[in-house]
Amino acid sequence: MTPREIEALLKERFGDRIPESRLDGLCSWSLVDPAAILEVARFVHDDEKLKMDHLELLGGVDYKDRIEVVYVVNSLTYHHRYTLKCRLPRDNPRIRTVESVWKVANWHEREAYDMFGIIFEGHSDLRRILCPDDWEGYPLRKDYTFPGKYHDMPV
Amino acid sequence: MNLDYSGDIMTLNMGPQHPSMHGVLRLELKTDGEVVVEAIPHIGYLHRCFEKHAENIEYPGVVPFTDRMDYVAAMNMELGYVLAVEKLMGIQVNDRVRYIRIIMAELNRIASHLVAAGTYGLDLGSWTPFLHCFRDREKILDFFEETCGARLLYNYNWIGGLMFDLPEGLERRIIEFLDYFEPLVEDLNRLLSYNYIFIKRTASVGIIPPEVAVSYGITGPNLRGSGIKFDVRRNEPYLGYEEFDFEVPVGKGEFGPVGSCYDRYMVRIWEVLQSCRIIRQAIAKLPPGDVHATIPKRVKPPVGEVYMRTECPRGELGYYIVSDGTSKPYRVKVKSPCFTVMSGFREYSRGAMIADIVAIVGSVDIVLVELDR
Amino acid sequence: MESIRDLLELIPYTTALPVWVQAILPPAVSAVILFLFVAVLAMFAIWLERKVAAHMQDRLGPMYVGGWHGWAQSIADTIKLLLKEDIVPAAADKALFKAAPAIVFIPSFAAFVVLPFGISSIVADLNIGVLYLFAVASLTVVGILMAGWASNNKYSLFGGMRSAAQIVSYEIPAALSVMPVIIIVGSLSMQQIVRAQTGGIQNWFVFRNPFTFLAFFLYFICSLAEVNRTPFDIPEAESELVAGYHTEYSGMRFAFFFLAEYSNMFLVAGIATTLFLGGWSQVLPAQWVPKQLIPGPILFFLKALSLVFVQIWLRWTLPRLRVDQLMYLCWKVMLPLALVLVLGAGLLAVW
Amino acid sequence: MGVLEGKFEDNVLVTSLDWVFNWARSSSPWPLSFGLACCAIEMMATGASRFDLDRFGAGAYRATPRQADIMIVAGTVTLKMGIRIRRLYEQMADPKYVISMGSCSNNGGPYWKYGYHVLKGVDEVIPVDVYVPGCPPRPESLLEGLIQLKDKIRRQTIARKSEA
Amino acid sequence: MTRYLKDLWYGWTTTWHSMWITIRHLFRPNKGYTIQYPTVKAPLPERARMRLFNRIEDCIGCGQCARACPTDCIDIQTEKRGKDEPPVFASDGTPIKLRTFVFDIDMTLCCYCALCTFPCPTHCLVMTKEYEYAVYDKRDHIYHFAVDKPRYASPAEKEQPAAKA
Repeated sequence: MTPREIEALLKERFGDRIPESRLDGLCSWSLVDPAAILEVARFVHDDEKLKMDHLELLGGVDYKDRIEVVYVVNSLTYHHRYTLKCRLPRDNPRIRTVESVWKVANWHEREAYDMFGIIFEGHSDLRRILCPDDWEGYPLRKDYTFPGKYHDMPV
Repeated sequence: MNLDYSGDIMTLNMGPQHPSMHGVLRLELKTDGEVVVEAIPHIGYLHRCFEKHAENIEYPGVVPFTDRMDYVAAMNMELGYVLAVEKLMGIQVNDRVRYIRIIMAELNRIASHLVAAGTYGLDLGSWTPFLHCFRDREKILDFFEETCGARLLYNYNWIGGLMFDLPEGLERRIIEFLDYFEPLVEDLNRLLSYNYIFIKRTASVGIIPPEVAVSYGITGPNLRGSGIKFDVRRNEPYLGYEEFDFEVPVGKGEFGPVGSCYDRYMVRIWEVLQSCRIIRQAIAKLPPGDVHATIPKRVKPPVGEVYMRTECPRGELGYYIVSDGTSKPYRVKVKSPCFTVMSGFREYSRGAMIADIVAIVGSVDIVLVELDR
Repeated sequence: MESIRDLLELIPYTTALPVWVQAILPPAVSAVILFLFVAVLAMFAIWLERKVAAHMQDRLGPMYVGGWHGWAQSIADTIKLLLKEDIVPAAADKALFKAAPAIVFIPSFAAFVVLPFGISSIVADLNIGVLYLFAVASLTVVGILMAGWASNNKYSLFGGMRSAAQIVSYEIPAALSVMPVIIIVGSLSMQQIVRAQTGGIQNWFVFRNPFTFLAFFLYFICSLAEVNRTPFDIPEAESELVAGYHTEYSGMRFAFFFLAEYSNMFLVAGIATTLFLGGWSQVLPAQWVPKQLIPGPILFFLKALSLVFVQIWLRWTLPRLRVDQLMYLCWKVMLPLALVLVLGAGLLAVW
Repeated sequence: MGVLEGKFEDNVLVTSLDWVFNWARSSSPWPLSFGLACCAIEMMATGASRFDLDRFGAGAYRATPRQADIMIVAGTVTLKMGIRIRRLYEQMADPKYVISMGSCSNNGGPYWKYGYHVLKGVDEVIPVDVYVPGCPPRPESLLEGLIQLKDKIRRQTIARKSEA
Repeated sequence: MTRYLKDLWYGWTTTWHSMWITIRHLFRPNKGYTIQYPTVKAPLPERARMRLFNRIEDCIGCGQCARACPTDCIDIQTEKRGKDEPPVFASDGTPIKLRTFVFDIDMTLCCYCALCTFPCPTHCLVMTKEYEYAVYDKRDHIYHFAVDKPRYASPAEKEQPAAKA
């Protein structure tokens, strides 16, 4: 399926919970209402015409006024790819986990939590993954300041 | 295997410094005697903040950092990034650049698979294949060194072109090397792959069923080892891979269920031979041209975002780049194949023995820096 | 020992020494000679292993230490290990930890006592030589288990347990595979066994009958397992258990383990030589060459070293087995085969 | 370094003992098989056929720190790993030496500026004897570093340092 | 039972196959696989990228290398040459208008990517083939290429003549 058809299918199914879409050759994406992400994820995973069983990438982007969570999904059956995005407030980013849809989301969400502080509600094991457990701050946020010392090792 | 244990569970920490953890992976093993009830991977011991660096460095300067992510297959790593930025900027490179990139990427794939096969032998206690693999890998590294001057981290693929053209007569020597190398794969097979102890150690161990592989987003040789025929080079061709005649090997399950360590290992060995085929075709078709023709003076992509995926030796490598119109990327997010593979480790290692854990970690062929970035 | 006693008598004034000194001197001297011999042999085996391994891997191996092809490499290694700090972990069981290397090394050293190097070069020709060998050699496992337990390290513990299981299991087929030879000779004395094989290659037990022929291979494989060599080196499997039972050992104590491993290698090769390859007896058939041209001890070393070489060759070729496969091999392949061999050899002897 | 250092007057015996000790130590530096990042591949290549670390007697990679003499810190040291490296170093038996291989472990390398999680030089946590340059160093560079380390070992003495 | 015997047979034969390969390697001469490094040195290819070197007499102090460097390992400080000073030219004729009094390269930070050598207008910054420079002190890896002294030792001194004038 082309991105246009996927977008049409999503629009038809979820209506105004897909507020914005951009279709170009580089990376076609649709904005998804954060509250509906689990539903949309399940839909794109299960739908016979989409069958996007492969979560390629899940990551955050800090846009200074908001944080976006990006889901790149891919179908191993039909070889099409699409991007879903959710916009979250910067001060308390919370979103439902999609761990139950794609198991790989477990670690991806932990990484997003580690780097951006996005809280994935319902996640089974939301801990830091790359940084040590006692690390402070969320390193990939744009306003992150480097800590001076960690366990008496200078940074 | 029966997983109802009544005995005491012992926690065994494997790593970060452990000879078979391919760097600094740490596995927390809950063992009942020799049987591992649960293996929990802990990562982050090599988190080098690639994504933070990429946000602070100009586009061409990111290339050396992408090299350092998967140092065994640096050509492939930088290729993905460079293609992503080119896609964002709308640069069309000429045919010579494309073909040289393919030659280099496939040579690097051979080198990387040789390291994978060699270290896998090492994990299973067989030293000699490792050194034989490294012996032939050196010859490939010689080609890289002649071409771009570095042995391991090349910075050869530039945005819009290449650092240098191929040196005089390298094509001929690559063909000579392939003539020498292809029979040696059979030697390696007889030394390691067809050895009965090796088969016993790997077949029917660490089975990743296809549905688990898909659910955990496993890609590359590990996915193909589970019997799913998916290769980005074939299914979403970039760089004109559709012009080449090659096969996508999948695990056949010769000595046990499909998706075992043996299948994953053998997929790599077969891929080496397919890479040889691609290189031969690319060298036969190599057109003349200027490799610097399309290098932009200033790399300043328009506002936008791009997702580009390529087939790296370890699996599918994706770059998600957000540009805000300045000369530095706003955000670079890497889809790392090793990360997804390890995320499912807990599932497919359950019930294995300690020796099998080593075999499984070796068979998924992870590179820790790419895992942690 | 007799020859040593004779030698000592050549030295003047030994008769003037007190009687108890006279009594203790020959065994002490032979012990010292044997110790030096074992140490030098082990060092040579280490050097040989490194060189052979290197050449199999298209490398060169030690090249510089001592000049010619790094012949002094093992000496340097040993001196360095002796000079290194000796760490006893705080959480270790100190007494056991310190005793373990000695308990590993002493049996392998003591077993050399009954190895017949030549017609008269044997320290003690016991009439139960083979039994003594198996009894003493199996003591090693106690030391390894002690080392594994006392280190208070999980890897060491795993190594010790694996080693215990492995050695105890492989003792049985190893001992059984010796039986065909003993049935034929009718004696447990090592010298008797060698004498039964004199007169050239056709008299060696390997080529005597099909049962002993197979028994040789069986014994060789089992002996590999007993000395923890690849493909049976799971107790110290480097890629799994870091260094197995000697993970926590450093310096001199580690050197003892190291020496014990290599002297054990030579020991089992020596046993196989004695039992199956005719010990010090000549290679060429007696009808052609009636007199033994090469001295017995040299022949013995050549034969034993060629078996050591095969051990090294195997080590640098094969991957390692898993624990359950190891046990499978022992109980389901080796043991039935050994029983069949004993039965066959017995029937053949009766018939 | 060892327990014997600084306990003896300088005389002929000590000098010849020095020679033996230093010869033994410099002739068999067993490295700890401890790879971190990119440089570990070059370290493996150094041990492989083309360059063959074993020629210097340094080919016996020991997996356990207790038996190793030199630690080749090959790759980027992160903060999470720095603590472990310090512990590994403490577990090694004296005399022990450290070769810092490559830019990353020398000084943080390319990751020194924005690497919030990278230790800027392994000498922050353990003492380093030789710094091998390169990113990653060629195997020859590592061999040259090893030769430099051997020179350093040969200059050691067990004699008491003169008071002046 | 047949499977058991087949397994045994397969295990036995493949072991011999593997052993045949290793023994062949043992008795094959080491034909050029190993380069005995300190006595024999393999020639480096023309494009080898090792230690950086700057011919300071050709350097015009433009700072393009420092801008291109992804790791900021090049530290350049320059000042305008005085009007009264005699003009200096690089070997390719480019006038040197700036006096470079600090040109430090910290090789412990360098990532050997060679991105700095391409923009250099006078091609004075090159990557040499020198790779043997292991040191005992890492400060020895900082290379100071500048030979000129700044006109004024300190900023305060620089202020002074301006105030006088």
